Amino acid sequence: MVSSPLSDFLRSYLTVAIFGSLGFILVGLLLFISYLVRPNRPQPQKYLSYESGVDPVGSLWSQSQIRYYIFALLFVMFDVEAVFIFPWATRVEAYGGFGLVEMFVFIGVLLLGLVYAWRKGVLKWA
Amino acid sequence: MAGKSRLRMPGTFKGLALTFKTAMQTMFPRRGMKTLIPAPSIGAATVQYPHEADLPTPRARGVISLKEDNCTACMLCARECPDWCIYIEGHKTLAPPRRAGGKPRSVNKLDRFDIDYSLCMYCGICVEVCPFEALFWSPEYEYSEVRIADLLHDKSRLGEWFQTVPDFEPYESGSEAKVEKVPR
Amino acid sequence: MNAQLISLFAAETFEVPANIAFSIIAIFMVIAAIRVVTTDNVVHAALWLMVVLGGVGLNFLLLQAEFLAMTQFLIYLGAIIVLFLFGVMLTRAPLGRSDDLDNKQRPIGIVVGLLVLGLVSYSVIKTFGSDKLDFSAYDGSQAVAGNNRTEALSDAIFSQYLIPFEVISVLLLAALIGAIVIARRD
Amino acid sequence: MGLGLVESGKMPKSLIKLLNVSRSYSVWVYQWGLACCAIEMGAAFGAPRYDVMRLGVIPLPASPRQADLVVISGTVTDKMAPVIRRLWEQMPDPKYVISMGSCANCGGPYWDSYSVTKGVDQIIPVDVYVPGCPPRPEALLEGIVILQDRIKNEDPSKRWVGEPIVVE
Amino acid sequence: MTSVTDRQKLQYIAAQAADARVNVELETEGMTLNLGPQHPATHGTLRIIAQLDGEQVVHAEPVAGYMHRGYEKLTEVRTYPQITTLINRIDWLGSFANEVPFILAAEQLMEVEAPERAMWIRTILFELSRISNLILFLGDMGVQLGAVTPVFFAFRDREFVLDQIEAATGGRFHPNFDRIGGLRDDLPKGWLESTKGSMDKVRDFCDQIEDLLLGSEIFQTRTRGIGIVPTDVAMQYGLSGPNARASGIDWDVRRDNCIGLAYPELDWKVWTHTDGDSFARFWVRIQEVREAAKMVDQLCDGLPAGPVMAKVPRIIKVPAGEAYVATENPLGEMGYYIVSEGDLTPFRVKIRSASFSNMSITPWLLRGVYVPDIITILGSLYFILGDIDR
Amino acid sequence: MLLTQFLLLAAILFSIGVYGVIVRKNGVLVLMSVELMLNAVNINLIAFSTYHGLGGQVFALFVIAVAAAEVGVGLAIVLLIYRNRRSVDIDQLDELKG
Amino acid sequence: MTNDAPAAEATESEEVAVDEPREARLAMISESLGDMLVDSHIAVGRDIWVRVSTDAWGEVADVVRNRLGLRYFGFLSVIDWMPSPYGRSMDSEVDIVLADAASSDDAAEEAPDTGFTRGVTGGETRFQAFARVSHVGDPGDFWGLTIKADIPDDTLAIDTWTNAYAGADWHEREAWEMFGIRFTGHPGLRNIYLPTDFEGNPMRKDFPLLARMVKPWPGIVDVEPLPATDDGAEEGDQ
Amino acid sequence: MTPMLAVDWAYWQETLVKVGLGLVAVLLLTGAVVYLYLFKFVSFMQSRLGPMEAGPYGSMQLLAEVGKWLQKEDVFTENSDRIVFGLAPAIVMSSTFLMFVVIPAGPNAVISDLGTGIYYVLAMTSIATVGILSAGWASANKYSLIGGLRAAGQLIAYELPLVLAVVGVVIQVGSLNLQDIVHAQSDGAIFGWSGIGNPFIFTQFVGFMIFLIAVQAELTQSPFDMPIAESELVGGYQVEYTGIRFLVFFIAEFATAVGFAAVASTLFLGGWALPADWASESTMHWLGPIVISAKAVLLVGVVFWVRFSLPRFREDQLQQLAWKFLIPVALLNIVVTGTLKVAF
Ligand code: SF4
Ligand code: SF4
Ligand code: SF4
Repeated sequence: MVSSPLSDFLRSYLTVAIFGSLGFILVGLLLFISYLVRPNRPQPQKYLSYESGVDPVGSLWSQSQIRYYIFALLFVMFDVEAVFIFPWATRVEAYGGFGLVEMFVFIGVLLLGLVYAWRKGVLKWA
Repeated sequence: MAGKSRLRMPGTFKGLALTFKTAMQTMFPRRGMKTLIPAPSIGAATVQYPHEADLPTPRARGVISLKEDNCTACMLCARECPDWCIYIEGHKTLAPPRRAGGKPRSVNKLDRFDIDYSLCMYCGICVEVCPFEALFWSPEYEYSEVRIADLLHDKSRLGEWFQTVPDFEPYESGSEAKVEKVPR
Repeated sequence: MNAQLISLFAAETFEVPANIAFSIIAIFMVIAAIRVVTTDNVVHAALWLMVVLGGVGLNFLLLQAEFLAMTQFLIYLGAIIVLFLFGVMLTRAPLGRSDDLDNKQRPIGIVVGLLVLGLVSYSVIKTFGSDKLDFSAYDGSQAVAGNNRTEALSDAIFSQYLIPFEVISVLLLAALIGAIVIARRD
Repeated sequence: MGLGLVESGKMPKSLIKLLNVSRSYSVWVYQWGLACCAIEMGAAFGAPRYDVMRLGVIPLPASPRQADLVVISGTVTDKMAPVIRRLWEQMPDPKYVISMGSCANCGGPYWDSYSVTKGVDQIIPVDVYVPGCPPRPEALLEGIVILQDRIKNEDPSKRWVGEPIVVE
Repeated sequence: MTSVTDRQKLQYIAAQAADARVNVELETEGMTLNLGPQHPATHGTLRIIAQLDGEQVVHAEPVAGYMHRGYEKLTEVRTYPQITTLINRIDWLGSFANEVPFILAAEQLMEVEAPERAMWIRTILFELSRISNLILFLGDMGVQLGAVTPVFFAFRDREFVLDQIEAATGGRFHPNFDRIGGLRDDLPKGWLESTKGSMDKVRDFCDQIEDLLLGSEIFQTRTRGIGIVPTDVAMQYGLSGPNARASGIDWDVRRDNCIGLAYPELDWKVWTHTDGDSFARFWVRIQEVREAAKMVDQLCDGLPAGPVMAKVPRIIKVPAGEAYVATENPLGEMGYYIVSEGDLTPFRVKIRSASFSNMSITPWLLRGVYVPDIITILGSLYFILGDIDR
Repeated sequence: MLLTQFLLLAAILFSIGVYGVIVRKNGVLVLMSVELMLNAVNINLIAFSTYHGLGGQVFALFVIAVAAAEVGVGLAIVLLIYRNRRSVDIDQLDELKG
Repeated sequence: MTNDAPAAEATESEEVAVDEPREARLAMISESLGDMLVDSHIAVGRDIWVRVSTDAWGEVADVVRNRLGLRYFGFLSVIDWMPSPYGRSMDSEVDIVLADAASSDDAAEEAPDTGFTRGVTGGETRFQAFARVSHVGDPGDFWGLTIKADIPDDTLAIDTWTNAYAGADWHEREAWEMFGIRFTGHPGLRNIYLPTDFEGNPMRKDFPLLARMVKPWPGIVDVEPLPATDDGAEEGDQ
Repeated sequence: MTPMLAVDWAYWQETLVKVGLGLVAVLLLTGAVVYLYLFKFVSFMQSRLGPMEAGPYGSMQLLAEVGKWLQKEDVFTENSDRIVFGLAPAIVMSSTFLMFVVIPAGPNAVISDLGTGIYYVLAMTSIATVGILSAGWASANKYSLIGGLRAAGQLIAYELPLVLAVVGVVIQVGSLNLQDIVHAQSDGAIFGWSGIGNPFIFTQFVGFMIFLIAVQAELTQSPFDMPIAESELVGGYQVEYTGIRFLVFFIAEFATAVGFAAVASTLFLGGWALPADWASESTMHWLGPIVISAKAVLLVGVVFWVRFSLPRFREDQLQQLAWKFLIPVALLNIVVTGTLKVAF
């Protein structure tokens, strides 16, 4: 059977999608079986948040720290960098020294950001 | 602080080596021909409880047993018990004389002797204070119950435990204490 | 079944199933996008946005931009959504609904939105009508055999778009430093 | 929510048996000690000599949400009692309780104290009482074996609606 | 300088340190994190309410009492022998060590003295209970830091020590072996030999812990410089035992105020550390286990012959008077202040338990630390709930 | 598949984004709406790249990179606002101008 | 090393033993405390007690810590000197029997009526605060001191020690909830052990232990007394 | 052949078989790993036995576990965000499944041989972060929230070294496709000697170590288990999960471990292939899956071994480890590899 690149391409991703949805299907299936056999016994305190056995103290909601945000930010930037590295990595040989220099400059510039963050002490807690 | 020590982590690898060694020792405890046949049941420190069990030492305070014949219902144990968990009832009878031709003696007969093991703190005071050698420790420990009331052992149950009382051990050298006997 | 229909469903073209897939994805995306701008829970908005972005990635796949699709998943789903969630949780992400997320310009918003939609759709339909995608451009620039176009993409970056590529690094650096400066209190 | 197949008794016997057996061999026990007994419990759970994991009792969870069994190991004080009640309620059904040691059984050495609850069964239903002060780790293992036996033979349709273990 | 300003200075320093550490990047809204009463980090039932700023503790308040059993009241209605067995359960890991100071205080009031053999056996058991207690600490510290294996090793090797204690006293945990005037019983045959054997296991265990934890770089980054207790603060809060010695206080009741035990006749060393951080506390304890093992060996070798019980009346009534005797328990200084009015029961027993004082420093110590360090610090301070709550 | 269908989808997303930008007053939500618009653009770019070679894809990559930078800085600004005003309500910012 | 000889050693010698280092220390203490000192006591070879006036309690802490160098804080607590109205909740008859047995057994101390009602350093009020501090210096240079002070019956309040010894915080909280003694100046006098809704102060002598009153003492249930026979039941059959 | 939705029957049959086999393989491997390591190996490390009673040597323990979890009540706390709370495990689970799609287990045995291979894997694993973060948020529990935030912070921090460590391999092979990578290793040569091919563990040792460390962190295993730190957060984002949903997290955790191990063995250990001519291609059809399973299971062993031996880093310390050490080193690795590649 002849198949065009298009159908091959999409077909392989269809498989991926099927397999990916398995996660949901499996969870659903397990939940259904469990639904058949599990007990349900409401107790007044069962639905309280667990907090080591006492009433939740203070507001349930809290703010996390900006530290996390900066880490996430750094991550995003470097992730973007990685995105550009990958295509380059497949073709390193073809570009030769020129490509190398280009990429090193690219990496170097972003490393400056890391160094900046480092020097600013945002990578540390204390 | 992190970067420097991180490059050399000999301590961390020592830990890894130790756990690996332990695993190997557990898995392949045997030497010689059988070295490579895994035998964790031998190598592990585990005593597989329901199938086998270590015997506790003879002194272990597992459960109190009663030698009913010796008890005179003198109540000393019940009084001294810090938890008030011994329940004794008795009445008087006449017993045959100890020496031939003597007068019949009046003794206390035990009607009820219960120890509430759900309350007992296993201190051993009762055993110690009993002046008539009627109470003994047995190292048995297997008497978990489903109903708490069953933890109240009456005198027949306490008497059964007496079968499991071990002999007293001899003492370490240098001791001046006398070894006593379990009156069987 | 007539011949034409069969050919439509034939494996070679993959036309109809792709269209079906597109329709499903598109419906999901539109609903999700609407939820993004209407939901009263910020975290939900972020999660709906995740659906939209995932849908965009799937669209890229339909358009055979494989590397782009993966990038979409990697960057948007794996990083930007996390960034959003962090941002939300750093400010305010109450469980349940909160009712002061919208201002009073809803009518204006609807009007402007519809206006934009109308204009763009009109011009799009007017201009492109029923042009078919043919992916000819891909085949032409395909550097290596197989269905792997990453190399081709790489070639494009490292030939035509070299300057923008380097500029991107500077941009990222600037954004990074800027964000750190802003987020930190000095 | 549940469909209630078990409660309604519509489950075939063999399947029930299967469920019981799987429940009895997978008992996740809550890491929670109260007093001296907790150390003996820890020994039963942690000491390689006793190694409760052999019996399928997994002492991993620290949160009640993933626990099947709680061993009340130690003194229950009046201040602690509500906490125990709540944590027990927070455990999802089916759940089991072992009361370990004189304190949990009856107040033990502190039977006359002003601050000690005289027995945990006043607060939550108990499935097995293990005597001792503290019980040897083996005694706790025995209690667990008894519990497993009972789980294997219990009637879940009763258990599911909240009664303590019923063995036919 | 008066004490008031002294304290203010301390507070000021603490506040400075905390402020320097407190995250000022973003004033995140405060959050109250509740650890316990049921929480794996709190060894049972301590509760810590920590006001957080992000992950940093602004204020931490330990709430004790979930294990309060009323010992001091109960001692007033129990006779002396009954109290001996009750107080076993205060520091349940080193139970025998709880009996000794009480018995010694009562002996002081009654003016009897235990025979030498009893003194030596007491010392052996005292050190054994120290070992069994500290071994568990050494393992448990691993758990607090996320390494589970050490605690299994600890439980494994602790069994050998417990076996010895049980063989002698009949109880793995609560020996109730001490009597006013001596001991309940003498040692069984072959006990000394096997005890020395188990000491080898203990030493092996110390080596293993050194490999697994002490030497691990991760462990060190987690504990060094964390939870520093300066000498003066340690004194003010009455820190004792290894905690005090880790803060550079060269003081050990066994050496400096030994009453009724055989320590002066032994060759041993008091270990101190100057850092005062979590690592120091861990380090001092591991040395103490080694030292204790050494002592047990010496004691076993030199055990004198003789009786184990002095002559005391059958019914014990302690003459009127007051006495305070403290010993160096595994957790620190444990003392009993007995007020007797000549009755069958004491009139008042004040129990000075080590953990109570050791833990009273936590609000001071936990200011400005990070949530994960709460665990390290609590773990390294090492408390037993029964010893806090009594 | 038709080109138009992708373009129309992009148009819909874009106008929803426009709506969101106008209506939302929570800064984070506004940024999300902007994200919607950017993605609409990306769809267009990719769709056109089927005609005009890979340039469109490269551009889309750049847009993604720029979007990442934009979100990063944008959220940092929102955090700044929040830190100073305890609210992420960007409409209130107008008051500052006056 | 100090001369902390075991108690028995000191008492074995018949002559009135003098504990010189402790006398010297006491002299030093009385010098520093001056008027504040009310009473003092030395148990030879064992310990020193001082009683200070109520008003000076807070100041004393300052003095002992900073002038006497007793920087180590041991504990702080309170005694209720009222005799317990409940005894041990055991049948009094039996107590008498036991007491008789005790006195007949051997030369135990005589009954407690020796005027000892307020401890070694005396006192006037029902409640007395006492604390223990120690000198911890170089190895071997260690000694402790117990300080007492009466607590006025009407106010039931006394100064806090938290200013001198930060560690007194918890100890005072404990005393507060156990005895109901108020420590003026304490930063947060809250319950430390008991639930907040607990009523009463359990360590007071008049706080009943209900369980002991409800449950009959098993010793009461006695077999009826024996008619006098030649060999009493005490011997039993061995 | 009747076309169905333009995809013929053959495709559906093939796909069903693949998906079924893939699922079974994933679950079997996960089960094996849990039993072998979590239950047994770890127990041996602690000189005990692990499960013994359920089946011979406790081999039925896992079935009992699943049976037990099925019967557990499903509890939603009253404050939780029910939808998100319920969906989060599924997100994590399917992110895990998606990872397996491209891992080749033989010359043809791959569910879907995508051109973007390894890049795809990295993209898919990063999605789990969202699942975990929303699980932590939706539980409405402080411990979960802190745990979720920490987990997300850590996952993204270690996603980078993971990604960058791969680049070295990609440079050497010149392709993202995993089959290409496998072939490059089995056909390669080390300094001209092709006896064992060229498993990249030798030439990319730095990359391999970084990858392993990052995997350890991605799996939130000790020493990087601060997010689920039992001794303080009681299990982190999983605190409120019970029953099936917890089981799903549990499976996902270990399946991810298997997945990462399989990826690592594909990238660095030669994947399913034995070096060039040790076995014929037809043999590899059935031998390949065994080979890669063995390699993967061995690597998971390392994960567990480390997990149960070491204490954990504090949150900031592990962030520093990532940013100050792993990422620069990984970048350096890229630079060196690229230079060498161009030079030779
Ligand atoms: S062992 Fe102690 S508590 Fe138990 S019955 Fe005997 S005296 Fe009472
Ligand atoms: S057991 Fe002993 S003490 Fe108790 S009543 Fe009997 S004889 Fe008396
Ligand atoms: S029963 Fe005994 S050992 Fe157990 S907690 Fe109570 S006092 Fe402690």
